[in-house]
Amino acid sequence: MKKILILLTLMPMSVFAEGLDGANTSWVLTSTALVLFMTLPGLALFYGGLVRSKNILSVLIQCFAIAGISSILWLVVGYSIAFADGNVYFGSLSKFMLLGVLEGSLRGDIPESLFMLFQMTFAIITPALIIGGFAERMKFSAVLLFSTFWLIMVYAPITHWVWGGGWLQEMGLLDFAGGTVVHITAGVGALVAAMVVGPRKGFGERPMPPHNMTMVITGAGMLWVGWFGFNGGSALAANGDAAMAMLVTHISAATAAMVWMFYEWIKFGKPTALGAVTGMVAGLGTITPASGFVSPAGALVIGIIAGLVCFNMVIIIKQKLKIDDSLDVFPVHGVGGILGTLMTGIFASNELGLFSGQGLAKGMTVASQVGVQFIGIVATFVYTAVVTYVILKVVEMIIGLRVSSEEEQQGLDISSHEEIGYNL
Amino acid sequence: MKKILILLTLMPMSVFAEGLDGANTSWVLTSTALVLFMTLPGLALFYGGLVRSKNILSVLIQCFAIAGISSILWLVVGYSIAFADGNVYFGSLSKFMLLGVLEGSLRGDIPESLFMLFQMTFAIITPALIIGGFAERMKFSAVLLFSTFWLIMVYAPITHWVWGGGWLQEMGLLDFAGGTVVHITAGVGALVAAMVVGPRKGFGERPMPPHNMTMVITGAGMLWVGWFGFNGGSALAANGDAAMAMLVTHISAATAAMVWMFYEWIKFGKPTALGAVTGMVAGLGTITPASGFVSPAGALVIGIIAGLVCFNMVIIIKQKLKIDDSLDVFPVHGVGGILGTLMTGIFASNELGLFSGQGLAKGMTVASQVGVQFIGIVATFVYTAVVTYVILKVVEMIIGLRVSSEEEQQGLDISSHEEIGYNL
Amino acid sequence: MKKILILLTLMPMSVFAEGLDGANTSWVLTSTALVLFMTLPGLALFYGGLVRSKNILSVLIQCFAIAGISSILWLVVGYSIAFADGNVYFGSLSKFMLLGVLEGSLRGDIPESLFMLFQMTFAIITPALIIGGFAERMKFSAVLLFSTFWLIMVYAPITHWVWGGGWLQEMGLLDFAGGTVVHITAGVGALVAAMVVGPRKGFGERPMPPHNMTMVITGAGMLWVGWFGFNGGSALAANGDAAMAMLVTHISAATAAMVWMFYEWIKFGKPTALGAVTGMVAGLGTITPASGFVSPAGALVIGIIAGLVCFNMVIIIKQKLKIDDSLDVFPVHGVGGILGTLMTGIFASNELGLFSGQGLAKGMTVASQVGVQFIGIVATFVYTAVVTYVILKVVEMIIGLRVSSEEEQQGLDISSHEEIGYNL
Amino acid sequence: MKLVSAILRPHQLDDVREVLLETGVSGVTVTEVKGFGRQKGHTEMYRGAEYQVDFLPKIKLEIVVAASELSSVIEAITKTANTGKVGDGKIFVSTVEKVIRIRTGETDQDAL
Amino acid sequence: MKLVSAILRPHQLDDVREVLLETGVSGVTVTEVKGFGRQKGHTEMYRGAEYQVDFLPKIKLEIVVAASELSSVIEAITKTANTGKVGDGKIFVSTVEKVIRIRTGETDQDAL
Amino acid sequence: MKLVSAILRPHQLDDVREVLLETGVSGVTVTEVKGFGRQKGHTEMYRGAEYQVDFLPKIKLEIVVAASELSSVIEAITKTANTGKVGDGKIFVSTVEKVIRIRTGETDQDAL
Ligand SMILES: Nc1ncnc2c1ncn2[C@@H]1O[C@H](COP(=O)(O)OP(=O)(O)O)[C@@H](O)[C@H]1O
Ligand SMILES: Nc1ncnc2c1ncn2[C@@H]1O[C@H](COP(=O)(O)OP(=O)(O)O)[C@@H](O)[C@H]1O
Ligand SMILES: Nc1ncnc2c1ncn2[C@@H]1O[C@H](COP(=O)(O)OP(=O)(O)O)[C@@H](O)[C@H]1O
Repeated sequence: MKKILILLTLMPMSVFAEGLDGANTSWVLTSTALVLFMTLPGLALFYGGLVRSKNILSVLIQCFAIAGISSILWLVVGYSIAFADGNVYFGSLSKFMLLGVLEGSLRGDIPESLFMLFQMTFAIITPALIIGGFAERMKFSAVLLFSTFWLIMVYAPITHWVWGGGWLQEMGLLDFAGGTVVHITAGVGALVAAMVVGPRKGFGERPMPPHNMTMVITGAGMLWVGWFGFNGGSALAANGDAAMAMLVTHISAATAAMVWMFYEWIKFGKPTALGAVTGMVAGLGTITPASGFVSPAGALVIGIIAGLVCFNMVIIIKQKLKIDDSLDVFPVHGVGGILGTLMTGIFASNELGLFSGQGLAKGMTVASQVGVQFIGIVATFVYTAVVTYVILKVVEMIIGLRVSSEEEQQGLDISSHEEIGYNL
Repeated sequence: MKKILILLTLMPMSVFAEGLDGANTSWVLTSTALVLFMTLPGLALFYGGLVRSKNILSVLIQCFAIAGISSILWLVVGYSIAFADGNVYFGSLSKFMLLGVLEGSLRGDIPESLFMLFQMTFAIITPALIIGGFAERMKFSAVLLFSTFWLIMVYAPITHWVWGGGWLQEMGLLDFAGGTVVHITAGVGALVAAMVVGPRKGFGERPMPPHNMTMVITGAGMLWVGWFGFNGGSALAANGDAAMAMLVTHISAATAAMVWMFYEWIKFGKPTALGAVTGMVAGLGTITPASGFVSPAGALVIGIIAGLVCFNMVIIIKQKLKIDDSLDVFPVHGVGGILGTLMTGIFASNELGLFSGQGLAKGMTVASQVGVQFIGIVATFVYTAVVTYVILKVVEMIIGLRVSSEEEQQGLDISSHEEIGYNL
Repeated sequence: MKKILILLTLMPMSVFAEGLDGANTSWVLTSTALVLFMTLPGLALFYGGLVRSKNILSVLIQCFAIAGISSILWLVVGYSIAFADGNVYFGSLSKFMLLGVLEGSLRGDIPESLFMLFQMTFAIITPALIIGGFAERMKFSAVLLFSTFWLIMVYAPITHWVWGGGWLQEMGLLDFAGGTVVHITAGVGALVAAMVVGPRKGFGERPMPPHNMTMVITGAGMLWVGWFGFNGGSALAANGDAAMAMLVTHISAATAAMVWMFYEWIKFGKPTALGAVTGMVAGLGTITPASGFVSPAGALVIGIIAGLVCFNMVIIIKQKLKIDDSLDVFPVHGVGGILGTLMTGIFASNELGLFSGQGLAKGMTVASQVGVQFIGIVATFVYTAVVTYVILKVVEMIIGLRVSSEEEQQGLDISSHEEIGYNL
Repeated sequence: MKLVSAILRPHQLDDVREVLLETGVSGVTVTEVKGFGRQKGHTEMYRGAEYQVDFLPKIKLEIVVAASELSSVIEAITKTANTGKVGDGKIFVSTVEKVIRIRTGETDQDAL
Repeated sequence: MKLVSAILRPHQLDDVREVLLETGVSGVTVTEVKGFGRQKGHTEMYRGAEYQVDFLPKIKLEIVVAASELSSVIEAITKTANTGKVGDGKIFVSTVEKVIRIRTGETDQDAL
Repeated sequence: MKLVSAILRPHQLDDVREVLLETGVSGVTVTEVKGFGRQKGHTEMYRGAEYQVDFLPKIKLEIVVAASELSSVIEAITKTANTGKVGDGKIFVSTVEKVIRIRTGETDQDAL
């Protein structure tokens, strides 16, 4: 029935206009703006507020520069590697510089230029997420070089595997909006980077509180709003699929935020604003792969689990394992992505009563689906970890990874960029 | 003619797709993002900047927590109380947990999940508006408990009365986007809360200037933009109705902002940024109930009156009556909502020449319509005041309303949340 | 082929609904919100962060007040001058107060009220851009009076010339989203104003660093996102035209940002965040006239040239010519607008292989098109310069242009508005 | 002449200023400082990392007065700023040898 | 050695610093302070609530110099910072008994 | 009693505070200041306009101690804050004639 409805929705346009659907185009245009907004200024503020005052601009310029470079790379080769025909591991260079993609070219029922741009905003935010792992100490030139290699060698191929006709897609992996492609890759990338680059000077000895919590929370609000485009837009249509994806996204965010806040309240005695928004981001990351497949009741469960697990992972990674994943990218995004990808295999099932989703991939049972999801997670995790490590080592050889100890002490804003954040 | 046009617009989709209109869906998806944006980070910043530095995070976490809790409540029972079939006073619990609302379910020609989510963003901002009344002194636990009760016992039922098939709707009340439902309820709620909770320590004796005016103005800009979704989205369609609603919204905001600014300039000698943006919010609140019904010329008049009246009400409430409605919620939103709801009864009329609107409710004259509007206002005002008062007294009994005097002195950020806003 | 596609896209709606296209309406509704967002809070923050702390609110209130006043003027006469029928130099007053524009009125296949509102957001940002030229020293009353005259005498007529059926449009000038109408007029207006008003006290002697770089960068991110509505929305349709316009906009912004940043790195030794975002704005301004006409590869070239040229112009204007165009409006917007308008004449051509665009104006060759573009630039430049100068002289006579030297020393926030930005 | 440096709780600035005015003091210079002493600080917590903040916001008032007015100024401050709770602050007195008013070149008592 | 404390208008910092350099001063410590005195403050207004701000932004320069250089330093500051308008500020002089340069352990004159 | 004023690098606050505690100091007042001296500043650049920032962020610690404890306090600071690089800062010592604890009215040694 659902299938027929969708078909019917598409019909009138395809009859009259050879396939372009204005309504879907309108929504994906909007979603593209929303996803760019997530990074600029959303993520930039969220991350920027968390670092110390002397490094604020280094975070902001890293976000902007990654946006700039990723966009150019995506145009030149990235999109082609991810989405042009090729084999199951790698696209091809046939769409180099978007060759042959004209104003009238379509992908499904929206312009291909739009699909490519929408995907570009994902290719921007993913490497930008990683900077949270090595914030406050990495050389700017190393950040740029690392991000360049990483986009081409990690992000673009994995995108091909999952969304571009690759082997994970063929296997039936369900990842609606980027649990594996975006969040696991970014989380694992950040974790490896944090370990290779090493902790900040004074990590574990001296407190390094956020320099501007209002900025963190502003960025968090923008992330929440922008995520509607991220998950809702991934339907590539203005229909019930998009609407439901947005609804479950919202529910998971709200739930995980509250779970984190109350957990903290119980465990440490006080509910914090930072806790609430961190939970929110965990909820958003976790629902991402599931968003087009699950019901609101499922989203509630996913949000609860996201809050509980990511909360504990933050403490384990930083305080137990003493890994200075500075802005907690792995425990929030990486773990969220893993959890969400797994739970998609369960809550997508339409046999769970109130918790039923929109259905598993064709021919799957919950068990087989979870198996596929698990393979997707492991493949993404291992490939990302290995290649990220190699890239970092190569960059280290070429230009080195860290600023000097004095520069770190002085702060990257002055030492690397000759600017300061505030002259109030 | 207009009717026919609308009918025709809907036709092709209803013929081919059993009712889903992609274009309308696209616009309401967007509007939903815009209305969430109004609260997070819009309202949070607008309010946050107005309080003293030591309480900034308390405001931000209250906005986030209310967003979280209201979302969950709305999913579980709120939407059902407001919009499920029931009697004229109360919906029912038949849509508990959105039972039976699937990806393909429609409400009108958009997905029901989307309608529910769009409405959820209203259910978030309304209790969030109230925190302006008791800012800088209320216990966080009390805020949460109060908001929970209030959403279920005040907001959801009144929404049912006005938009869910209730008695005010049947009577012909015109409230396009929430003059009664949102602004009167929030304004009255805040006023009552301010009176029950009592003034801030030092209120009236010591100045309590905004700690960050740039934050206030940033939030104000976001409110203006987001309000396009609030009022324009309330058309639930991408058509002339939405467009005109957005246009009149914009005109009223611009006009009230300028009226307030010039009024202040004449009366106190200087035009202030805070004055301009406060006028803007007053203009937005006031046009809200009228937005789908009036013309640009009508909006100009509405904006002028909003600026003049709300300006004076701020001074009356705070300086004359010495009620510490801390962020002026009642004089701006409450009074704006009242004014707008009344003026809708006039400027909706299509017999006012240049000032004509889109027409009154069926069978109404200006006099009878204004009568109905008046009943709507009084009912909303009285019900909200009484129930808010009762809720506050109950919360006071259970956990108390205010933090201790020392905690208030120290600031809620440290005393209630163990965080501070700035480490610049 | 493209033509036919577009025609077909429009067909179904025009058949069934007498012309209103819901999808296009949905996208232009969204774009309108995005363009307002560019000014409030986008541009306000971008500019506000650049001035000294003591003048921050003066910038913010100027942006808000210009938004307020321009909106009212646009409703009353501006739209009519620009878009009502008239001669080739000037519209008419036949749409005074939007007379005759009803909820059902269309312009093309979207509501006329929407077209008018979308254009209003352009009429807001253009005079707001100019304040960068005279920031930190002009009387607030003079700003308002100047902006009022300027909107009516410069902006509205030139809009008529280029988009309202005027002589430049007839001549075949290609200006998709406002290279001449918005950026050249604003840039030249700011340059003339900077020269007439004179430099800030201490200009050239004392450093005047930005007081809040995080605010600048936040605003920049908002400008980038909002520009999707500016250029993408100018297609007035949700189709491949809009998508391609957004894509090239994005590419140009990203490229110019990176070019500026690397240029600075090479030339001065350090890459700065301010450099990156300034390049981004230059790239956005430059692509604006070209956005509907060029390909991604063309946009890449446009971005590179924008970065290189605007970078040098900033230094020439301020350090060589010692003109205190305080926030560099002319070198970024004015020069960008000129460059972009010229390059549109080249890269719109569909005979450039990989760099081909969507085609020149009917019957044009690159040479003749560039000729027309050149005439458009010169006409806009000269008319704007002369009329701006006259307006400033008149305003000077009536109320004076500058605050007193003591007021400038004290800062406009306290001296003109009796407020201060921060009480942290 | 004497320099009276008083470390006080921030919110007492306005009250103390008023009392000083009544005492005949014509000028005061105020600095925002952070103080560490017997009064205990607070904890802050960010994502589960709890830590102790020992420095508390205080204000320092500096008042230069003629030696003859010293005791009345001290008394005024002590009385107003005393809440009886740990952290009320201290007053330090030292000697100033010379005072110059920049505007007029007046010195010492005349410059106050 | 003497400690010269000068309360000045904020925008004069750069000029005064230059003149001090010429006088041979090798170091200065600057604090942002708020001052209250004869110079009247300004009013602020927020939503119709007007109030008086009496404390004005000032800067305090602290310069430790050998007694022999005292008069030239005072003169340099007085000349540069004098605008003739109320609020130009004051100079306070007191005695410093000991100076230590942390880096080297040098003391007194050598440490300056 | 003596007032020890120490100008230090900001990031050494925590270490110095700890050492002072061990030395028996019961209270410290800290001010954020900007210092100018032999240590050279940095350049900043905004849209190609490069300029020199000579004032560096420093912190000033003020500690009032009994004369008998002076040398141990100085030693503690000197040892901890010494990095051997230009800009480590200075210590200035002067005499405080009177100390009053506002809360109790205790004076001098008792008030510390
Ligand atoms: N020996 C000292 N030297 C300098 N400042 C001190 C000293 N002792 C206390 N202070 C300042 O006085 C403030 C109050 O001191 P504290 O010991 O907390 O309370 P009380 O004054 O009630 O004894 C401290 O925060 C600090 O700023
Ligand atoms: N007795 C005083 N003790 C300490 N600081 C003072 C005193 N008198 C004035 N000041 C400081 O000097 C500044 C200028 O003093 P003011 O009386 O306004 O002007 P003038 O120095 O021209 O007489 C004040 O803002 C205050 O910071
Ligand atoms: N004569 C002085 N008077 C007041 N403060 C000084 C003086 N000389 C130096 N300072 C302060 O001490 C800090 C360190 O001095 P500097 O000359 O840079 O290094 P060092 O202490 O290693 O010689 C300066 O930044 C300044 O704050």
